[in-house]
Order: sequence, then C-alpha cells, then structure tokens
Amino acid sequence: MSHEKKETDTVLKLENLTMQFGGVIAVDNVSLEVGKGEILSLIGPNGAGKTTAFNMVTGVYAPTNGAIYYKGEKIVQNTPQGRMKKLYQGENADLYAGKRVIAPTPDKITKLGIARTFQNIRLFKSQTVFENILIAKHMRRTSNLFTATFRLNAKEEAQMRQESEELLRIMELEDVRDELATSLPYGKQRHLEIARALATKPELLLLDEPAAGMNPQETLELTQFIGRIRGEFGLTIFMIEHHMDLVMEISDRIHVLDFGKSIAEGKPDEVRNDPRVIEAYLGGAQDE
Amino acid sequence: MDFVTRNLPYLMAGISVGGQYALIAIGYTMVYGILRLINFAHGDIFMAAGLILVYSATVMPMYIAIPLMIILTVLIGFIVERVAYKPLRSAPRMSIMISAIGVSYLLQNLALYVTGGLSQQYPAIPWISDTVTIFGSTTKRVTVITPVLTLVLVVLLVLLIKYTKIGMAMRAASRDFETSQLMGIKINSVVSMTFIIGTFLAAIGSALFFTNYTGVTPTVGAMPGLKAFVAAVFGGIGSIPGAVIGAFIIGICENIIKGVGLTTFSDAFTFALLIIILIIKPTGLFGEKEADKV
Amino acid sequence: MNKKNKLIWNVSLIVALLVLLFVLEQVMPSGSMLFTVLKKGAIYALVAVSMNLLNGFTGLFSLGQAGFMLLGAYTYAILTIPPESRASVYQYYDGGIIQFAIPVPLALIAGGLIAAGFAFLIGLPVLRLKSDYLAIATLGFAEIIRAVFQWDKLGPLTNGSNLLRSFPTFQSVLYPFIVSGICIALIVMLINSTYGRAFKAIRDDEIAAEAMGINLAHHKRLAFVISSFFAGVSGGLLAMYQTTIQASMFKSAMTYEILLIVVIGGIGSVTGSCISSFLFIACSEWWLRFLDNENFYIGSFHVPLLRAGFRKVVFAVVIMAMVLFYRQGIMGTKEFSVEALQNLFRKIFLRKSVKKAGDTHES
Amino acid sequence: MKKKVMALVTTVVMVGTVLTGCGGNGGAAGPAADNGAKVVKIGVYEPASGDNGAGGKQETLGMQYANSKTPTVQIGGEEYQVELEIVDNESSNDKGPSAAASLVSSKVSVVLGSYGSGVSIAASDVFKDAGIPAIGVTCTNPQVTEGNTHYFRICFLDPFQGTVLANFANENFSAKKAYILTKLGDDYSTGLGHYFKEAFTGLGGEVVEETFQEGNSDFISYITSAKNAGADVFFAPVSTEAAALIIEQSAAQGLTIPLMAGDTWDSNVILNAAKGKDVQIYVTTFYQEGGNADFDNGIKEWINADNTAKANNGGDDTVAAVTAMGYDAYYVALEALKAAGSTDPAAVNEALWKVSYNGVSGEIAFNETGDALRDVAYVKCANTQTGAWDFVAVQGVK
Repeated sequence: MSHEKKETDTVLKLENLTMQFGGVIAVDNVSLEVGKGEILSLIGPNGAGKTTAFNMVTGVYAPTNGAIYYKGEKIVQNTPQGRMKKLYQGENADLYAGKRVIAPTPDKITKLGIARTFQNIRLFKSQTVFENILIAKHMRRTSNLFTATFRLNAKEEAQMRQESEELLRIMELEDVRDELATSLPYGKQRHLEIARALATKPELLLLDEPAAGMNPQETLELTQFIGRIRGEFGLTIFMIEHHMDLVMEISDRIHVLDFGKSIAEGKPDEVRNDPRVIEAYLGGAQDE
Repeated sequence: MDFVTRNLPYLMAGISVGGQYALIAIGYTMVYGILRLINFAHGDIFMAAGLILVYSATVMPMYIAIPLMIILTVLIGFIVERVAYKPLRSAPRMSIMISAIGVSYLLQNLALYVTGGLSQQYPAIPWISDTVTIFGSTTKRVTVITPVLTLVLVVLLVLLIKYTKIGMAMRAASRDFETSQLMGIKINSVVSMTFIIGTFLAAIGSALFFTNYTGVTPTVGAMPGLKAFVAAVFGGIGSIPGAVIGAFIIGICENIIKGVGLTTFSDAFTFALLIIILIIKPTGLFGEKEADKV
Repeated sequence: MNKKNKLIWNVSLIVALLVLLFVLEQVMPSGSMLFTVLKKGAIYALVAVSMNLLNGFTGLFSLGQAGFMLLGAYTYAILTIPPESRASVYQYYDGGIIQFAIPVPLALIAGGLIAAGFAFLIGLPVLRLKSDYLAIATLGFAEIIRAVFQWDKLGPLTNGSNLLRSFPTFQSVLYPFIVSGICIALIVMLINSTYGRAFKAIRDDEIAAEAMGINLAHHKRLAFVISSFFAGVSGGLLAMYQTTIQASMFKSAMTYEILLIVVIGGIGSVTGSCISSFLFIACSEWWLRFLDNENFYIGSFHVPLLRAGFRKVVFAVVIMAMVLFYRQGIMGTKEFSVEALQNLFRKIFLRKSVKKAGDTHES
Repeated sequence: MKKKVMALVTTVVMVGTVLTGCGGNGGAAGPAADNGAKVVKIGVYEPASGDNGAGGKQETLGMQYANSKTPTVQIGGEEYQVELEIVDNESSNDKGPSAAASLVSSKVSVVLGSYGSGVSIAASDVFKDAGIPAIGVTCTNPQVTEGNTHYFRICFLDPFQGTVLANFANENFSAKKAYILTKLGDDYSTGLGHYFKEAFTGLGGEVVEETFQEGNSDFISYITSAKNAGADVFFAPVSTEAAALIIEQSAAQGLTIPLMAGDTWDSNVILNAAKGKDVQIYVTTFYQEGGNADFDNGIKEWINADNTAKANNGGDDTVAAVTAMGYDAYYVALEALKAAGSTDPAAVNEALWKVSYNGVSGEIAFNETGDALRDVAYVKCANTQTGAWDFVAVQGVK
C-alpha cells in the first residue's frame, strides 16, 4: 500500500494556524495536510508547539488565527479578536478578518470523526476497562434521557456493549475487562486509551506521544500495533512522537516544528537528513 | 436635615463594617491561596473570639483580657489547622472542605453548649466604644477607627509578605504548593503561619465588630463569615488587596441597599453581586487565571 | 448470582421493608420517635441522593440544594392549601391570589418541575464556573431565592416571610418511603444508563470526557436540572413532614447537613447516602436526645456535663471523627447489595475459621 | 475488607445506640420517679437556644418554680407526681416539630408552650395528630389557636396588643408617624407589626415598614432610616436578642424617639442593655412585677437559691412577665388534669375548655377558640438609671 498524498484525499488540513498566549506565540503560521490513510508524524523539540497544534485541532483551544479543514469542510476558523487585535504578533492578521468564527467544542470535533489520546494518560479513573470503552459509545446514542433511563433503548444498549466487547477483544484487553483502568500497567493504559479513542469510530486518530515512557520492547510492540489498527480500522493517523525509531519506522511523512514554526516536511529519509532539523534538535534538547 | 447628615451614617456604617469584613476576608483569602480550601470555620473562629472576650472580661481587666483573647483565638486557629486540616492534606479537596464544615458545626455547637444558647452581651472596650459626633451624626468611635486600623494592618501584612522570609515562603506556596515543598520550604510552618495571621486578624476584627454590634450568639459568625468569604471571592481569591477592596465594596453596598429601603435583600444583594462578577470575570476582580493543562 | 436472581432479591427486600413498615405502623404507638425519624430520614435520603448525583456522580460541587428544596416546598404548599383555609393562612394578604388546590402527587411533581426550571435558568451562566466557584455561586443563589420568597411584595403568592400551613400532610409513614423510593429508583436507573456513565466520565476527567464526544455543557446542565428536580420533590415532602413551612428554614446550614450526609454515606454511593441519612437523622433527632437531660443517671451515678446542647456537641464530635478518620464514608463508592453482604459474611466467617485453624495449629 | 468490617462494626454500634437511646429515655428520669407514686408528665415545649432562648428559659423557670411548689396533683382520687418533660425547640420552625414529636413519644398528657408564635404554629399539627392538648403561654399570634380544638392559650392576642400599643403611641407621644421594624420569618414579629400598623393607620397615623433577615446584627442603617423618615416612635416587636442590639445601637446613634415593643421586650435582657443609656423604651406586657407579692418573693428566693435558675433568668432575679405566665400555665394544666380526672390527653383536652383559674397574672378562662379572655395589658417603661421597669399604665381597648 502506498500512501502518496493526493490533494483530493486530504483528510485534515491546517491553514495558517497561529496560537498566541498573551505575548507568546506557541504555534506560528503552521500549514499542513494529512492525506487519507496516511500516518503523519509531528515532531520537534520540547516546547515546539506540537501539543498546542493538537489542541487546536481537537477544539480544546480556539486558534488565534487560521483555519482547519476536515475532509474538505471548514471546521475551525478564527481571527484575532478583542484584546488580541492589538497584541497579535503573528502573520496573516487580516486574512480571516470578517469571516465567520468557527470554534466548536471538543465533543463536536469528536463527533465529526476525529479522536485523540493524551500526552498524560487521561483515563476515567474510577471506571473499569470495559466501562472506559463503553463511555465512548455514549456519543453515538440515539436514545434520549427518558428512553435511556427506562431502558427503552435496550437494543441500542446491547449493541453498545457488544461493540465494546468486540473492541476489547481486538485490542487484546479482554483479560483485564473488569479491572480498574488505573490499575493496569502503563503500557496497557496506553493501549486502553487508544482503544477508547477507537470506540468513537474515528476516521482520523490523533496520538499525542503514544510511546512516552515506554521501554524499547514496548515501543516496538506499539509500532506494530499502530500499523495494525491503521489497516484494521482504515484510519488516518496524525501523531506526535519523540521516539525516533518509531517515527522513522512507521511514518509516511514527517512534519517538523521548532519554536512554533514549520521547518521541514517530507518522507522520513528526507527529514532525517535535513540540516535545519538536525540543527533544531542539536540546538535544543534531543530525546533518545 | 441636609443631605450629608442624612446619608453619612449609611456610608460610615458601610465603611466600618467593610473594614471588619476585610479583616475576616484576609484569613479566607490567604488560606485559600495556599491550601485551596474554603475555611468555612473561619467565621466561627471569629465568633469564638467574641465569646472568649465576653468570658475573660468578667474576671480580668480589659488590658489583659484583650491580648489573652487574641492569643487564645490564634491558638484555636492553629489547633484547628493541625487537627482538622493537616491530616487531610493529601486527601481530595472536598474532604478538607467537609472537615471545615465539621469544625464550623463543632464550634457553633460548643458555643451553644457553653452559652446555654443565650446571646451574650459584649463588654464595652474603653475609648473605642465611646460615642462621638461627626458632621452632625453620632456614632461610636470604633466606626471611625475600623477603616484606619484595617488599612494599617493590611499595609503591615503586605510588607510582611513582601519582605520577610516567611512571607516569601507563603507566596511561593500559594503559587505552587508541591514545588515549593520540593524547594525545601517547610510547608507546615507556612500553613500554620497563614492560619495564625488569619485568625489574628479575625480576632481584631471581632473586637471591632462586636463593639459595634454587641450581641454574641453561637451563629453570629456565620453571616459575616460568609460575606467576608464572598468579599474574598469578589476581589479575586488569593489576592489580599482584592479581598480588602471587595470587603469595603460589599460593606458599603449592603448599607446603601438598606438605606434605599430594600432591606429584605441586603444579604441577597451581596450574593447577586458575587454571581454577576463571577459570570463576567470568573476569577474575581484581581484573581489570576488558572488554566487546565491538557 | 445472575441478573434475574439479583432483581428478585432486591424486589423482595423492598417489599419486605414496606411490609415491615406497614406492620410497625399498626403495632407501634403513632407518636413514637421511630416514625419521625423514618419519615424525615426517607426525605433526607432522597435529597442526599439527589445531591450525590451532582456532587458524587457528576463531580459538580453545588451547594444550592436548600434553595431548590425551598422552591419545591413552596410550590407544593402554595398549590395544595385548600381554598377554604387560604383566608386564614394568607391573613395579611386577603387570602392570596391562588384560589384552587391540586392533588398532592401533582403538586409534588410541580414542585420538582419549578425547581428544575430555576435550575435550568441559573445553570446557563453558573455551570461554567469551576469547583469552589460553582459551590459559592450556587450557595449564593439559594440565599437569593430565600430572600425573594420573603419579600412582602410577593406576599399574595408566598405569604411573605410568614408560615404556610394547612396543606395536606403524611397520613402514613409509607408515603414518604414510597415517593422517595420511586425517585431514588429513578435516579439509580439514570445512573446506570448511558447518561449515568457519561456523568461519571465527566467526574473522572472533564477533558477526556469531552474528547470522547460528551457535550460537557449539556450533560452538566442535565445533571443539575435532574438533581434539582428531585431536590424540589423532596422539598415538597419536607413540607408535608413539617406541616408548616417558611423560607427561613432553608438556610445554608441545611445544605451543609445534606452534604455531611452525603459524605458520611460515601460520595458516589446511593445506598450509602440512604443509610447515612437515616443514621444522621436518628442521631440528631432521637438517639442522642438523652444527652440533653441534666438529670441523667446510670445507676446512681449522676452523669456530669449533661445539659441542653450537649447532644449537639457530641454529635459534632462524632461527625468530625467520621470525617477525619473514616474518610471514605460508610460505603465509599460501593453499593450495598445482597451480594456484597453475602461476601462480607463469607469473608468474616472464612477469616474466623482460618484463624481457628491457625489457633489449633499453634496449640 | 477491613473497611467493610468497620462498616459493620459502625452499624452495630449505631444499632446499639438505639437500644441505649430507648433505654436512656426510659430510665432517664432519675431518682425522683422512684418513690412509687404514679407519674403524670407535662411537656414543656420551649426554646432554650436560638433567638428566643432567653425568653423561653424564663418562661420555663415559671413552670419549674410552680413544679417545685406543687409537685403533686390529685387526679381521680389518686396522688400523681408531676414531672416536667422539657425539650428545646431551638426557636426554629424546622427543629420544633421534631422536638414536639419527642414530647409525644414521651407520652405527656398536656403540653405547655411555646414562647414565640412561629414554633407553636409549626408544632401544632404534631400535637393535634397525637391528640395532645397544648396550652400556649405567651404566643400571641392569632393563628396559634385559630381553627384548632387542641391549642389553648392564656395570654392576650396580637390584634389586641397591637391596638393597645398604637393607642398608647398616639395618646402619649402624639405620634403621627411610626417606624416599624420586623424580622423576616418570625410570625410573631410580622404579625404584631401588621396589627400595630392597622391600628395606627386607623388612628390617622403614617407608617414606614422595614424588615431584617435572621442573623443580622447591624441595625445602624435602620436607625438612620427611622431618623430620616422623621418617625415619632420606633416600633420593633422583635426577639430580645435583636432588641439588645437595637437598643445599644440606637443609643450610639443618638436616636431620641421612644422605642416601643410588645411582650417579648419585657425581659431583663432589655433592662441590662438599656441601663445607663439615653433611650426611652415602652413595652406592653402581661404582668407587672409587684402584682402579686407572694409570688414575686417566692420566685426571687427560689431563683437566688439556684445558680442554674439564676443563669437562666439572665443572671439576676428580676421577674419577667413570661415567668409569671409560665407559672400560671402550670397551674392551669393542673386544674385541667384535676377536672379531667385522668391523665388521658383527650380527657384533659375536653376538660380544658371549662377550666377557670385565678392566676398571678389575672383571671384565666378560655373562649370558643381556646383563647384566654383578657382585656387589659400593662404598659411599662424601662428605667435606665435603676435598671428596672417603671409602671406606666393599664391599658385596654375602648
């Protein structure tokens, strides 16, 4: 399977995205595209603005300026407003002026088919593994409060449970089904978080440092795992990662950020040898 | 009667009660700043201070009774922190708040038991409870003294926090509790000191408050306590100048509301003001924004 | 134990409880404190569970419960006072403006709906606030409601700050049990539904819940409104129990009491809230009353310290001890069930037999 | 696991407490009950804490004194020991009914109280459902007895008292404008304020009405408003707790108009607050100290001999009107018990309608609503020098 990027197949498109907190520009005029079925890795030294970029895509932050498209549809758009009008130091200040502000909450983004995991694992602490996954099914409910309370949605409920069981099986979490999510070993918690994201039936999966804190063995397993779920669920994956082995192995393309700016993009081999990337990593703190 | 004589008493009452709220509010705001705890018992410690003076003044002269009252009150504050809050430091925030409610309940019921449920007449403190005339309106001297004393104490407190070592430790702890612990700050003594300062000011506040409003009952601390807390939230909890300004605004507003005849709403207005400010500026007038990190 | 068995067990337990109550009512003298405690306990159980839905299951720290109970109680009272008694109840307001009465169950539901309606309105702005700020804003809201209901301009509707009375009250101790029971059952069913799971997700991690496609604002408001609805119903029941109501009863102290019940029962446990509400009411109204008696003797020993108010001191100390040393509450986040009870006995029994075995071994 | 065991242990302890609780209630009577005589219980439903705690305690003192003087009663030819079962209703309309229920469960034959109309109304249905008659001592609001066949009262009513006060203000101070301050949620306060206003405006006067919330201790603004309104009298039918604050703050604010109030202010709390201050205070009341020398001397001696009693009376031996009323109420209850010839509450209830008794506060008999037939009130003025009440007038309604 080749994952050459084609314009028509673009799943996610970031356009002139800028995020400014007070006087600090965290993400500076970043544009990138993720093609269908592709794995795009976002890398860069600590503080480069990777997670901020994720947060803008998933609706946690509204960008200060710029737009985001999902499958050709504009899902996020903003222009500097209020106090930010004066403070804004980024580029393209007037590009989106006067256009409609689109700032959906994270749940709306998830409903579109974009799911994510978190850098610091955020599982539902007091819930079991199974319940963690079941919760993700809530989003696609057709029942309302009344029908749900009086169990008039028994069919749907049964289906939710069955789908969750299915997912547990695929993700090889069956054996820990009824354990508290937080009692799992670290690697399993990562798995569970991905499983939970998959339970929302996404087309685009955003992974925020999925291998953080893992040993080489676990990382290797994760690499295979990500490859496998991409095929099995027909996913497009947009990933932040520091483990270069993983990144180089699995990515179709790599996008590099440094101090909020895009400095390189290309296939793993191209990026590996890009002098600006090397400088950024040597100048900053290098992982590995 | 001219305009000034007619309306000055409202303003004076407002400023005076505002100063008393301020002294209580500082305790709330400092404790919240460091422990993120709404110390519901603070108002009752204020009440306990009143009762202590009531009883001590019957057996000893005022110049001994007042310092004794302050020492005992501070001691209560210290003990409450050590017994009821310190063991819960790692517990969820809700537990500590419940503990605070429990302490408040305990103090009120103890007071009920000790006083037999009767309102106790607060002794007249010489000089400050004398009657004076200002611009044609009569009032107690304490009305005039309160705002002045409050401001002096606040300035002293701000200096203490700014320039002493313990003050620096307090600021560090309120910025980041865990990190400051790692940096070698003795967090227990900082917290204790915070409670000591808070209760010290509440003790002074109680002497001023009860000199004006002379009945001490077990629940007398509840309303001023709640209002002082509202003042602290209003000004931006964690901020001392915020608490003081909030307290004066609330004290004055509540007396103006009474002055225009909407007496039923004098308490409710305070809360309405609070809700409005929280909606417009969720962290209060001078509060700092806290963002959840994702 | 399978699901069906469990259901049978639970239903038969409930039926047994109701039968027991019925028998008790026939056998015991009607003035017994037991009934006072049972009635009030059932009402507080409902309001505690409704608060638990919010604080324990959704993680919203709200202190407005007394305000919503007030709304429910007033709605109930205003709608059920018989027209012929209105002239004497609303004596300063020419009999008031409402001159009809509706059946009790309808009035209780109306009380819930009014409370829910207010909750919806204030929820819009207030629920955006975080933890403590939400707590203090809802507390403030309750105080505002209380003042508004005391306003004499609203007198023709609310009787000003004066007592409302002469409305229908409990005929039997079963009534509050059945109403509370139904309401609590509804809450439990809600908690176990997909919505309940969403609430728990919000409690555990708002950000993750949102990332799982759960609309925070919508679900928080839902929990707030539902909780207020049941607080309103329990307010109506409280009015029935008290036989008279007045806005000044619904002070923040009442909310604190309910919060203490929730905490002692275990935040996040419905059965815990129920058990602790009965224990709490029994302690505060009944069991400790002898401590207020100055002339209390054990044999010929005159117990010192006892006089009016001592009961409350002891009670406060007990509560403090609970909060400090028994932080999880009676039930923690667990639920009481036949299964758990069986397990508990089994474990205790097993442990004993193990110990015995150990003893024999040693000797 | 450990926790579950603890939960079980807690439950067992709690259940154990029930048993002790029950046992305690049964055996708590102390040695007095052990001498073999039959016992009749009279419930005392009074506030010992809260806003009206001071008044409630003084009222209870009257009953206790009467009980110490006449500890037995002849019922149906048998000697019964009279036992007072005292509960604290905490001056609170929501705690009251539970306190009342605890009286019911102690099987009292008749209940006395309460000081404060709101709590009496609140508990009324509890007594009604249990079929126990209650004798209101100083609850003056008409609603206490209205429509009830089990609630009686031995004092005058607020419509009467309000009129007396309005007349007095009009005649003695030529008052044209009155400032009325009442407490929210206190039925006595709003009721008396209402009747005063009715009578006062009926006389051609003008009123300004304001209210305060429970827990309020800042009255400076109210006093300023009264001054600004140009009122001729300041009428504040409120609890003694608030009254002490009002007096203190009026003096500090230099309020020169007379303060007037109803029966609640007839208390040494008021005298102590007013002593040495520049204020004029007028109250209406049920009894004037000196009205019955035997009673006055007897109770003073009794109070002085008992430290607890003295503390409950506010630390001195001034005889409050409510104490005299409590004393009378006790004897009215005894009369009813005698007439009923039984300790059965229903019989006592029946008998009460026909009881007539000449007490220290005057002749007591009940009309068809269960209210005492009273047509005079005493007006007293606080002497700020001596700290005692000066008699002003006996006032009726023409």
